[in-house]
Amino acid sequence: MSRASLLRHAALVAICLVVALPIFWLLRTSLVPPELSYDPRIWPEFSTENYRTLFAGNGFGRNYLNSIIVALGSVLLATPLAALTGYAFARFRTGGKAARFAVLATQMLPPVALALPTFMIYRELGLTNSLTGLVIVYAVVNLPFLTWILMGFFEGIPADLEEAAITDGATNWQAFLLVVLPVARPGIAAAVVLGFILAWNEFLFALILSGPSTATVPVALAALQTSNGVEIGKVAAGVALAIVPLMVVSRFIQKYLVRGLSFGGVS
Amino acid sequence: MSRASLLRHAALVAICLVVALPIFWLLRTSLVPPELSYDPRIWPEFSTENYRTLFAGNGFGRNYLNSIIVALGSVLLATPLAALTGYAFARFRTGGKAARFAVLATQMLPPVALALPTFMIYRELGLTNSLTGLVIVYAVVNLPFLTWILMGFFEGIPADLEEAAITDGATNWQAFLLVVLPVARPGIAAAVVLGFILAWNEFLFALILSGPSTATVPVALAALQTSNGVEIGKVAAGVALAIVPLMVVSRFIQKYLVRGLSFGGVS
Amino acid sequence: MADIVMKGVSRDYGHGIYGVRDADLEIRDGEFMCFLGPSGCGKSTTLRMIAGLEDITSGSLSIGGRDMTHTRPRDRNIAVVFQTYALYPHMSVRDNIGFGMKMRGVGRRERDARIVAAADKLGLTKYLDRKPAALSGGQRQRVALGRAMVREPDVFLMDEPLSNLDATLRAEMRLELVRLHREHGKTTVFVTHDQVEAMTMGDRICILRDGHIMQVGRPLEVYDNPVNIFVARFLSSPPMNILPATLAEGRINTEIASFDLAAAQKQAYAAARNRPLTLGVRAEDFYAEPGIGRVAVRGRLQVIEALGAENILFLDIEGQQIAARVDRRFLPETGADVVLHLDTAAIHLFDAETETAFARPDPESLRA
Amino acid sequence: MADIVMKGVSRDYGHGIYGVRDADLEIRDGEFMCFLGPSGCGKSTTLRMIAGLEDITSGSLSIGGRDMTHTRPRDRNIAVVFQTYALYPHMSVRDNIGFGMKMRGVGRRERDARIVAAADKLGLTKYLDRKPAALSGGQRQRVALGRAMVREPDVFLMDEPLSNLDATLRAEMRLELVRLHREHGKTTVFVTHDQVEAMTMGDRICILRDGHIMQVGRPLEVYDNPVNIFVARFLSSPPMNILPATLAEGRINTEIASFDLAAAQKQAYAAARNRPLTLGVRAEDFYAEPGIGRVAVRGRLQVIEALGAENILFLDIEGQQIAARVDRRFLPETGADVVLHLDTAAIHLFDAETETAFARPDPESLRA
Repeated sequence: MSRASLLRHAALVAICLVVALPIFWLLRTSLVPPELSYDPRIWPEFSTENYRTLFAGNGFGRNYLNSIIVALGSVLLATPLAALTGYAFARFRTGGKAARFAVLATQMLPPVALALPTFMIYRELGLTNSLTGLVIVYAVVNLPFLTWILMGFFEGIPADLEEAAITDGATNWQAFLLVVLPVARPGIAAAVVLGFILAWNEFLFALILSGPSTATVPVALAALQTSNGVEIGKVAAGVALAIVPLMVVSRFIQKYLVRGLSFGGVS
Repeated sequence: MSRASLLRHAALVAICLVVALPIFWLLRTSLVPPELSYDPRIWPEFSTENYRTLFAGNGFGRNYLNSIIVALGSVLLATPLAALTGYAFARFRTGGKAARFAVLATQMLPPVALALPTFMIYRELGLTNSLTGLVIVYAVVNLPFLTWILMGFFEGIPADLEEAAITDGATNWQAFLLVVLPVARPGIAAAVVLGFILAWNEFLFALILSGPSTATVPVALAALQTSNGVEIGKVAAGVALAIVPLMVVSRFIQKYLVRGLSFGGVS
Repeated sequence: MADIVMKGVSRDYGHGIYGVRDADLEIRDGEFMCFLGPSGCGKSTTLRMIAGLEDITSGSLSIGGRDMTHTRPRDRNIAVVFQTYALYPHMSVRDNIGFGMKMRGVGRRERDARIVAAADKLGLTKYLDRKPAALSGGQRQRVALGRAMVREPDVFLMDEPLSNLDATLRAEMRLELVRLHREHGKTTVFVTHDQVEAMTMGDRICILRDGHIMQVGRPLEVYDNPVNIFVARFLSSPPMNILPATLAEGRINTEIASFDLAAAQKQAYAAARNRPLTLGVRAEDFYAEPGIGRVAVRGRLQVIEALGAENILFLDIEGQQIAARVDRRFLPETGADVVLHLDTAAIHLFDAETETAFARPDPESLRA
Repeated sequence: MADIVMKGVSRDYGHGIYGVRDADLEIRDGEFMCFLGPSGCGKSTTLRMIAGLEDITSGSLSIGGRDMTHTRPRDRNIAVVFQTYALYPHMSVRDNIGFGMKMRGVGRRERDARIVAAADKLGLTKYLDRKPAALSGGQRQRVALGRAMVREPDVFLMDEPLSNLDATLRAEMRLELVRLHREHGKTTVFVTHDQVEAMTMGDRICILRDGHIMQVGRPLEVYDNPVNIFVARFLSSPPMNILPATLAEGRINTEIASFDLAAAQKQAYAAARNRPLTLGVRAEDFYAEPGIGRVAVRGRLQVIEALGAENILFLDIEGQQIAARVDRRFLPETGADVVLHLDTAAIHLFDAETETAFARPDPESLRA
């Protein structure tokens, strides 16, 4: 190995360490006894106590299940709606430029400004402290963004394909279901993954709209950081577990998003 | 006007009302005396009291200035870095697919999990309750997203253009500054606008890292919703003011983003 | 019976912009009709109106005697071959070809049999289970054809189907399309901007310009008797040479030559006397050798394009630029003075103002 | 002096994949050299290596006698015209043309003067303040040329610059490029996949296939004496007819005809005796009329492509597919039995295994 190559490899190893160290330290902190959390030794003692108390004492299992239900539920509700809306925007000049702008504009409002009105409406409807309520609010909040993503994908599909299907004897609806949707699969996958991540990580609405039995993972993590002093060992365990589903969906990201999810160029 | 056309216009008017009514009601609530906030009449009395007390009593001017400094500062810091990084990814196969994935992966961590470590580091460095600290954290948090957007724009610029510039006698650096950057202007504008909106609306880091003198608009709005019961008139006034800069940047959105910001199609 | 009759068909985009205006055209049952014209002339729009993919804003369209002006595409029993092929990328070749039959409720067994037969005819048997992305350009083109043929539609509509192929493959597919048409005998409309494709494939060609139909007829008929300068120049490469001319006392006068007309020509061009005229001479009507009815012209050779099989000479004759197509053995040096011989029987005459042609007598009859 | 000398130049992409392999080529000062080949043959890669836009992984390149193997593009004093034109979209035509001079520190006054002169020569004066987006395809092409010319580089490198133009404009620009080259006299390398462009524009042509140089020479020289079947077929349209043949006792035997060779041919083809051979006959070497040295072949007419100026016949002769290019007045019906006359002086002979040609005597000398 030449000297230049050696130097280059050393630099790469150093960079990897910088990136990987915090993640390693997170795991390490979660897997030592809580009283050794701040111990300077690399791995003084192995212990699953943090995980056990997190589930037994803090009911983290409940939070975890809540997060999964809310994130999955909202994405399953929002994606079909986003697909139909995005397709309408992409193909039929629905609403023109103004409607497209309106979709983007909704993304610009400060979420804090939406939180209070939502809380007041939910109180009237009895939807506070319910998973249904969170599913609905996440679906609604993410709908414009997912619509925008899918619109981009549908615009990338040549109109020829649908015209071929229609002259082949398909109805508009069949052309959409049998030709457009399958071709847009990477886009649908991207939308599902992004919608899931956004809902999984959301904190503000979850804090305001959930109650003790419906708190999601971010709310539970925040509670750990403030309730009893900072229980750093449990926080580390909770964060480690919160990342697991993101690692799972990241496989889809690698497959679909890295290629498909680039912003359009200059027209 | 035919009957079908009449019906269609009626439907459009109804939809516009549904969209516009909340915004109108927000303005109306902010511009009546606080004790008439919940009054059912459309506009019982004009008053700027909410705005006056918001600034005089709550020091909202300070919050507003803080938000502008933090949002502008972070975007001015992050955009040039994002442009260089995005260009490197787009043109030079820097780091390959793994590095691109790493950029996306950073966006998947729950912000709540980052907040505490940031707070602890900042306390050590004396950056809590400082605008500099917020500028840095927003620049860092938004950098991957802005990089991703700009990478997409740079990829959309044909390599021919740079090769033409280079054979025309330009250095790589001149080709980037004189040809690539100007052509990517819509992308730069999109990145600046999005970075500004993200920083302007951010709540979680602002809540944890700011102090009384450095609180931003979202933190101030949240405080209004919890401190003294809900002061709905002042909240309405604050939200109305919070939207103003977003309206300003939205002009850029209409010019650049609606066209340029579509997600790439199927490859 | 699947003739296509268009009466006064227009496509109005609003604001006074028309894609096609007042098109009257009859395409006969079983005919291979080529729409030819430069880009933006309305040829694709016309095809898309026949397909039902573009609205007809006025006029009427009938296919096989039935009014189809506003019929949905799926009820017209037509098949379209797109320039981009428009293959369904997520389906195998088999499913691509079978999609139309599936939509029309053809049973699985018959579908399979017809797919296999079509694949066999087009040499696609080996590729039936591949996705379109795994095929070459020529193979994709064949799949698109197979998808159209297997449905046995009344009418084939083809929108520049060869323009994405390289030159060699394009020449092959030209022959193959003609052969397939001869076998199935279905009415076919073929859109192209390439005069060679139109000349060699069409039973008749229809030349469009700016949304208007200029001329319809058999290829050689149109080539020999173009109705105006546009058609005359568009149909040949290099384009027909055009010169200002006058006709007086049975004699044509131009900058490059003056010559007497034959008796039949004098009679045919009676209406052209004493008007500003444009003389048209095709490049192949200049010869290296003198001959009966030929008049000599002399000029300086500016460029010679030696193509191997023939030579194209570009001359400056009295300030006029003239292109001539001559035998490959005639190879003068650039800059040389060259004498060519113009076949006066083969000339075309146009009104200089309206650019429309005066009907000309058959050159062969003049030589006889 | 700006000759280009390539010695053993390769572009290795790793994993045993080569863009170009072991290319030896001398391009003379002031020469117009065309690189011709199908897509993927390495012609663009070679051009980009000369430009410095692609690394040379082995071998050496010199321009004007100076080694430039690893010199940066900006230090080579070359100008590239790209297929996409690659105009800077945010700059006016004026700034596009002036960019290179600005980069090289030419003063504003001289820059302006040279921009105006170039614009005048190319007919762009009216458009100097427009952005590229407001120009037609042909005008963009001219701006790209202007940008290259105004810098007065030693070498022009053009990568399929005409392929985005329509047929008419392409023919015009062909002439214009030849005219411009004659004026400035600079070494020019022109990449194309179109044999007409190569035949008509190049002082010499260089034919590539799969990263290897097949043949270099003057266009008609290569056309008349192709070194192998690939070159022979690629250079003409329709491609040269190819038939299995044998040579015994001074006589060529094929499925479609047998004929005696002339004395000079017997001598030239001595090495071809008793080997498996391939006979090559160009389409234009079939004639409708008999003549000295012509042998009659008889076949069934499958397709006739009547192009107006000439006719291409596709015949089935004893199971062999033959394409013939004949006079436009010879217009038999499809399906008819047709007799054509093969010019035996014009044949080509190839080794059936290696596909390389046997050197042939000049056909004209045989006729004399």
